[in-house]
Amino acid sequence: MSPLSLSTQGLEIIAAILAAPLFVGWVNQCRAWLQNRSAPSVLQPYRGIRKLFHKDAVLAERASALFRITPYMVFGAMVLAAAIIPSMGTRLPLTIAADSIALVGLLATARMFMSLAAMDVGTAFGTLGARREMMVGFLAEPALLMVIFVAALISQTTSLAAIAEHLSGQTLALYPSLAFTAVAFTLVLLAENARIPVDNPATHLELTMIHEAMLLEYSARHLALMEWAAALKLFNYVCIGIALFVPWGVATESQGPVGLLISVPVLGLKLLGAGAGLALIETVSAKLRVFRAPELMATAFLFAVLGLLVHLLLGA
Amino acid sequence: MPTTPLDGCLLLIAAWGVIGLAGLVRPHSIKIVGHVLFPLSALCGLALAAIAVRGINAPASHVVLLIGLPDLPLHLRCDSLSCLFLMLLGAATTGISLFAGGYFRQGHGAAPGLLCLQYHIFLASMGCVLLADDAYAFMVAWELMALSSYFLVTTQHRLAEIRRAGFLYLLIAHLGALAILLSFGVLQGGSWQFTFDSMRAAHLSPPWSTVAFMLALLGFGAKAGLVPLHVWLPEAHPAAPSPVSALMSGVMLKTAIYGVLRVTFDLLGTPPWWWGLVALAIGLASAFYGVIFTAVQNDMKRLLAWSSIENIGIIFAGLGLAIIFHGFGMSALAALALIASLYHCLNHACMKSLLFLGTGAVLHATGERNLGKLGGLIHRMPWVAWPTLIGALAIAGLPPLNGFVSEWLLLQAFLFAGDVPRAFVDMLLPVGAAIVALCTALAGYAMVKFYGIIFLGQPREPGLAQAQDAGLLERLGLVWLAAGCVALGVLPVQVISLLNTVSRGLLGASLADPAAHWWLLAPAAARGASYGPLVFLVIAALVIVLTLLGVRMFYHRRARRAPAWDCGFVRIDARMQDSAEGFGQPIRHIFQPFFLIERELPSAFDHLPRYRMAVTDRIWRYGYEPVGQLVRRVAELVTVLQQGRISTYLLYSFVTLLVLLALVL
Amino acid sequence: MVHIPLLLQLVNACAAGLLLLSFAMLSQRRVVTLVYLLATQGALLCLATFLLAWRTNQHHLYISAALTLSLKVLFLPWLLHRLIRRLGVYWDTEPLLNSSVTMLLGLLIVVFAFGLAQPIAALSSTAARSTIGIAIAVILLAFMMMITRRKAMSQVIGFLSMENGLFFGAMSATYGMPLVVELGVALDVLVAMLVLGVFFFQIREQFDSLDLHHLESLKEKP
Amino acid sequence: MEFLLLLGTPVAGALVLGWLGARRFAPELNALFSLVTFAAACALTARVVAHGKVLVAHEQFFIDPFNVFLVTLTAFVGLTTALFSRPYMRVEMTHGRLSPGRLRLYHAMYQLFTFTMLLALTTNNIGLLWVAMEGATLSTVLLVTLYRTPASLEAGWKYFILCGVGIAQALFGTILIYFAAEKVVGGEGVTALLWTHLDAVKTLLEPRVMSIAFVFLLVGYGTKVGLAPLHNWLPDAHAEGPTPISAVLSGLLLNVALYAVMRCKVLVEGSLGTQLPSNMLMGFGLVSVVLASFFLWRQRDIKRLFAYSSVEHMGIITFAFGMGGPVANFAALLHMTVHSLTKSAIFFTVGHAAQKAGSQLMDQIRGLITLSPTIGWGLMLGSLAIIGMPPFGVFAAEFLILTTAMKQQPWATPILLLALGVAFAAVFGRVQPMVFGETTAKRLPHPPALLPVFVHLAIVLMLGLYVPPYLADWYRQAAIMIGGH
Repeated sequence: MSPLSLSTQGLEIIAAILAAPLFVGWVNQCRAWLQNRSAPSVLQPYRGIRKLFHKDAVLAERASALFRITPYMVFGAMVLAAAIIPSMGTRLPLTIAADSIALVGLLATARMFMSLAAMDVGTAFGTLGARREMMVGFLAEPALLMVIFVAALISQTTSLAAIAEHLSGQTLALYPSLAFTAVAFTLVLLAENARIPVDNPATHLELTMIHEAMLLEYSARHLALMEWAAALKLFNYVCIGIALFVPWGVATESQGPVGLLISVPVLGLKLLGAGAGLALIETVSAKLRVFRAPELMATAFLFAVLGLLVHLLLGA
Repeated sequence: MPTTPLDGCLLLIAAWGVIGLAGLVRPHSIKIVGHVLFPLSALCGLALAAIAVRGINAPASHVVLLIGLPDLPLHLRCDSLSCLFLMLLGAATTGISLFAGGYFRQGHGAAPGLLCLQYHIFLASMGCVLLADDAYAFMVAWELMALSSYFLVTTQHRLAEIRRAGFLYLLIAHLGALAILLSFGVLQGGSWQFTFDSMRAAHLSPPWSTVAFMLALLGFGAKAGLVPLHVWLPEAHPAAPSPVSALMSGVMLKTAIYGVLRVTFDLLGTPPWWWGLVALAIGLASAFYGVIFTAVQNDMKRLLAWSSIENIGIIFAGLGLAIIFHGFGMSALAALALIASLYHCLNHACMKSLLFLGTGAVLHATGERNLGKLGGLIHRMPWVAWPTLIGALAIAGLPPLNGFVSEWLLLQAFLFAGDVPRAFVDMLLPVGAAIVALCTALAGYAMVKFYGIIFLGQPREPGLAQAQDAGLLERLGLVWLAAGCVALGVLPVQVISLLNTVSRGLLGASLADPAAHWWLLAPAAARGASYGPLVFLVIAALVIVLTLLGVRMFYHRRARRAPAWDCGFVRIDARMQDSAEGFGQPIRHIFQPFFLIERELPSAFDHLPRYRMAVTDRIWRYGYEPVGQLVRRVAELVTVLQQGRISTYLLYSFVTLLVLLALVL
Repeated sequence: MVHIPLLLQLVNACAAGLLLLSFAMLSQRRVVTLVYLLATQGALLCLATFLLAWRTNQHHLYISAALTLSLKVLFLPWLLHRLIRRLGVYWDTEPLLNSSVTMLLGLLIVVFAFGLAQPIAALSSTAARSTIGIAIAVILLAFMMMITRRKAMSQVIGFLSMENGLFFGAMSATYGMPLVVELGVALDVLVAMLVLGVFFFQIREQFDSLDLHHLESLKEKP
Repeated sequence: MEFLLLLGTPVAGALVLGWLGARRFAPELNALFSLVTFAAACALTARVVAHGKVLVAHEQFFIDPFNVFLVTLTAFVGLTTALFSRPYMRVEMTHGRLSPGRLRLYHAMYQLFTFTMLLALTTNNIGLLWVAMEGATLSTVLLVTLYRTPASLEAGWKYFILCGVGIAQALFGTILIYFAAEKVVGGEGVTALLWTHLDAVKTLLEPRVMSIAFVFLLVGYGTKVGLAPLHNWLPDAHAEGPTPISAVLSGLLLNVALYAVMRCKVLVEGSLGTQLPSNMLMGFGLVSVVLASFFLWRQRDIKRLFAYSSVEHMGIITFAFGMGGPVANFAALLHMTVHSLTKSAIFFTVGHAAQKAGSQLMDQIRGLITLSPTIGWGLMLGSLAIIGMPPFGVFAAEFLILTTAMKQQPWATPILLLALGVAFAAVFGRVQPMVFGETTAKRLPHPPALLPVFVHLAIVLMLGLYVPPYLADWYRQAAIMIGGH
């Protein structure tokens, strides 16, 4: 464990925690621009979180301990996820502890805890949200796994860092299989982060809401952690996407500290692009009925498996 | 002092028998049976597990008993494979017996002493199945196992549906046993020796060995509850008292796995790869079929029973994979797959027993099995709720618990099957991986439903407010198994070093350097991928604690209680929560074609409107009922032969006589 | 054409008579007549036994001839006759198969029986070799008669004529069985008849008729 | 000496009991005579264990490994049945189904029946064998009709006619054997019927005659064994007669008849040197198993049910004998033993169960286990034993038979599997609700005798796990003697 790798690891975690709300802000701003609204400040998410932290927490009478620990669980899971996604450098001490399959498992854990917490108080909306979240999740999770498998097969390992290193290492090669999986991944990303067309983070409309319905009973610091975790989740997904599909510029250990220095601005640029793209998708697409969501996820799943087969057929 | 592990195991199994008989001394005294005998048997279980762990690395030992058939005294043998499953048996039994000690408070229909006897015969027969080294000993132990568990299943024999379940169970078990018996008949290959040694020595022609394998798969599959032979399982497991359900799901199903392993790798020697394909296909089918039915059940014990079908399916998938790789001589991958499925055996034993015991405690406290009448129990019975939560998370395959480890290994095995010589096989395998992933995710769905509806939310019945938490013995049992789940989850390297010995014994191959460090799992077969649950756990805990401290330090920890907000609804009552049916609805919707759904919707004018919905198994309707019909028809036809007229009977004799005479003429 | 000694010709004649009588019984519906036919059959059997005994002067054949006379010619017919009068069963109802068809089948059976008897006759050293076929035929015909009749009484008579066939077979093939066996067999037949007598009265007092269609209630309900 | 005791006691018993009539102590006397018979049998067995084969009375009687255990078994089951019938018949009398006169008949005939069976087993003379078999029929006919109900009369009549006709065929078969043997053995007739002599010269006997003889013998004795389609008397006779008689019919008479068949089969196969007799046996066996298993499915009357189960098991045993070879024959002999023990035990419990419920209809027998656990468990364990659940002996036999079939006659195993499955479902599906569930049974005026039941089951259990060495040796020697394959 070189000091470099340690510093990379630390940098990644800090950056993720701090930059996640910023990225959300950026996406919202792009969206506002695209919709000809006057945009809120990029820092708006920070303000929201700060405000929430200062409020007094109000807990439902029937809330159990599970309800109270969940925000910390989810937040912790997201931070840990951020720690094992090679967003800047691939020499991460923690990646040996958890490969991509474990990463998917980690995200699943977070989802499960959120759903359970949502059911804990026993309100109509809570259970509704939990049900819908799991409904989307049980198709999104294997899809994500399949997406990662394609990359894993290409680079012959399931360790995310190794995948990123391998992909970034070789000169630009066309992977039709990766094209398939990129589509699948985008769909999963939208669904998992409660984005249009699956969900709309901006409203509390009972017919449509999934993610928000689970947070209804949360307030103050708990809600703040949840929001922050959500932002981290989005950030993580985007970083996974970057690591799988546009890994170039990530710092491998051959490059030493310089690579790290380069990789930070590169990552920033990628994120800006990704945010804009996300906003664009959300603007041009319309919200689906909830029962269409599984079909969307099934499509994603199919695309991922197709990608896998294509890879096995063409060897590319 | 026992010298070989085998002696130790025999001693403990005999001890179980004695404990069982001791139950008959004072059959009605709960004190003796519950508070003395069952804890004793738990101790035996613990000792058995300990001895078996020692035995895994010890050389195989034989013993020949004096009883048995004239030319076939009972042979017993204890090698690493049987030791592994004995360890499973012992460890699971420790928790279950402890729990049972508290559970059989009022004898369920039967005298507790009698239950104690049947329970311990059940345990002992399972032990003997694992030790048997000749066909006769195996069959006797096997059928004894079925029989004793049948009596346990029909403890409350006054209920007609429980009698029906028991009957179905014993019938299918017996048919399966006959198939196994025939398989042995093939295996002994003309040498009238029924010892396993002679079967190892016998060289069968490929078609015959295939027949033997298929018969064995049929027989053991019927016991393991593979689709389409699974129909008895969701009936019988819920019918039994919960500790027995735990034993059946957690341990008895594994004996079937043991049988398949024994026959396939040990007795038949080198299986051709396509057997593996068969096993893989059946396994995946069972896993998928099982999990979608798990998600739509409304009875908590049925739900768990279906989930057992799913897990057995996954285990068989791993087995099939191992056979395929073995057939192609890819020994490292074969070992990986085999170890994955063995690992899942251990995991499933832990978590499924845990969950069944949890439902048992709930059943005891509330008298309810129907999810629709439960809820909010986490407040009343925390000692049940928290261990059960661990079990639920584990069975959903979430890190860093044990369910995830086996899933991880299995997916690794699937993923790197790329260089299988047969093109279409390595096309199929990734699809298999996809199905496994899907099943795990669906299991997560089912577990959220299971746990959320039983323990979270508002109590759906007023009676639940008086629910009592589990007693001391029951708590011990639950905690023991929960600890097992965690331990298996965070210390995979140590477990796998045991499993390696087994796989070396079976395949002659093992994982090269499964561990980089004692805390890091990095099998070479899984190219450079690694998984360190301990680190994982520590870091996660660290982050969580830091967050907690940070929030407390920088901000305040003020919190007050208020009625739930729920978007400002004025009055929220329990009926506004999702019912079990409601929670299962998306699955019913998405996997419509697999279910046989009959709905009864109220019309607008009913003065007491009623909604009823039943999801049943297509396989039962279209696979089993026709067979029953057929038998009934044939039986009716046959009765025509006997219409009471003596002339007709004389005619039969006359014709028989003439025909035979013509034959010899 | 080999010359057959007179005695044997007589024996063969008896055999032919037996066969004829079986056919007669097969077609006869009057129960009393059946008894007479049975008695006649017994008489012929006795005569044949006697002739063989005389020719081969084996003494135990005389004894079995005497047995036959006392049992099959005198006692049993008398017993049956008494039963018939006591129970008042004079006519058998219409048999299950009409007589012409029965006759036809009977003929076929006789052919079959002769075919069957060929190998046996071939290596029989006894004087009455050719008669085994007839013995088998008589047995099978009696069997048929039992099948086609509806009255308990006529079934019993069929049974007895089957016994006659057996005796004739034993006698013509092997000059009879050893004496021990002969006695045992005779005893059994006697006891059987007594049991039957008891039976008849029991059946009678239960159903006040000897019609077999009363005895068709025990069956598998479809 | 033992012979005299063995065969004399029952005859004496018949005379004494017939003469004394229905005294209060008649049942005990009956049991006593059976006890003496059993003692004699034991003495005989001891002698065989000591000195091996026995031939007495100018070779008219003999004991060899094939019949020694059958003799003991017959005497033993005769004893236990006598013990069981003591309270059973008393209950019947209190229920007013029997008059003292009938009881006298019952006791006398019971002893006579025992005698005929022992005679059939021990005689060396196949002519006497026939006489004894016929005697067995005659002595039981009046017992079947003991209740004088229309049904019992009908059953008795069918039993009498079918078995009578059958046995007549057997006589003709015997005549043919004698005819074939006479030329070879020659001598003054008598020896030409002695089985030991025939066995010595069996290879010289004329094949054609012997094969025809075998057909007659098979049809004849097969009727008494209850091989389908000759079995039709069996369910009626079992269902309508008093239960002790059903027990001995199923437990003993069928065995004895099969014993007769096998004795003849040995001779015939010896002379033919072909598979013909074996194939015939296998055919009969399979047909019986399959038909019986489907008949089982339709039963309403508990005694009919177990009667058909006897047909099924006789089918299995016959099939095993047909397969031949040391293993299959061994299994068949073991199966004969355990089947007769188990089946008689079952009939004991069934008798008391029917008395408790006041009906033989299974729909009206419910929840035995709640009122009297002993009867309930007896019936449950007995049925489990009879449908081949280990560790009972029936399973041991079926284990050997099925594994052998899998190697020697693979084509037959699917049929056997089907039949066994159907039989299992049929029997167990009927027994379970009778034993479990809510009870409808009543108390009995006299305490039931369940000792025999559990003694039998204990022996069957033991035979499943441990066969005494000398018994095993008898089985082995008998198996080799029967030969085949």
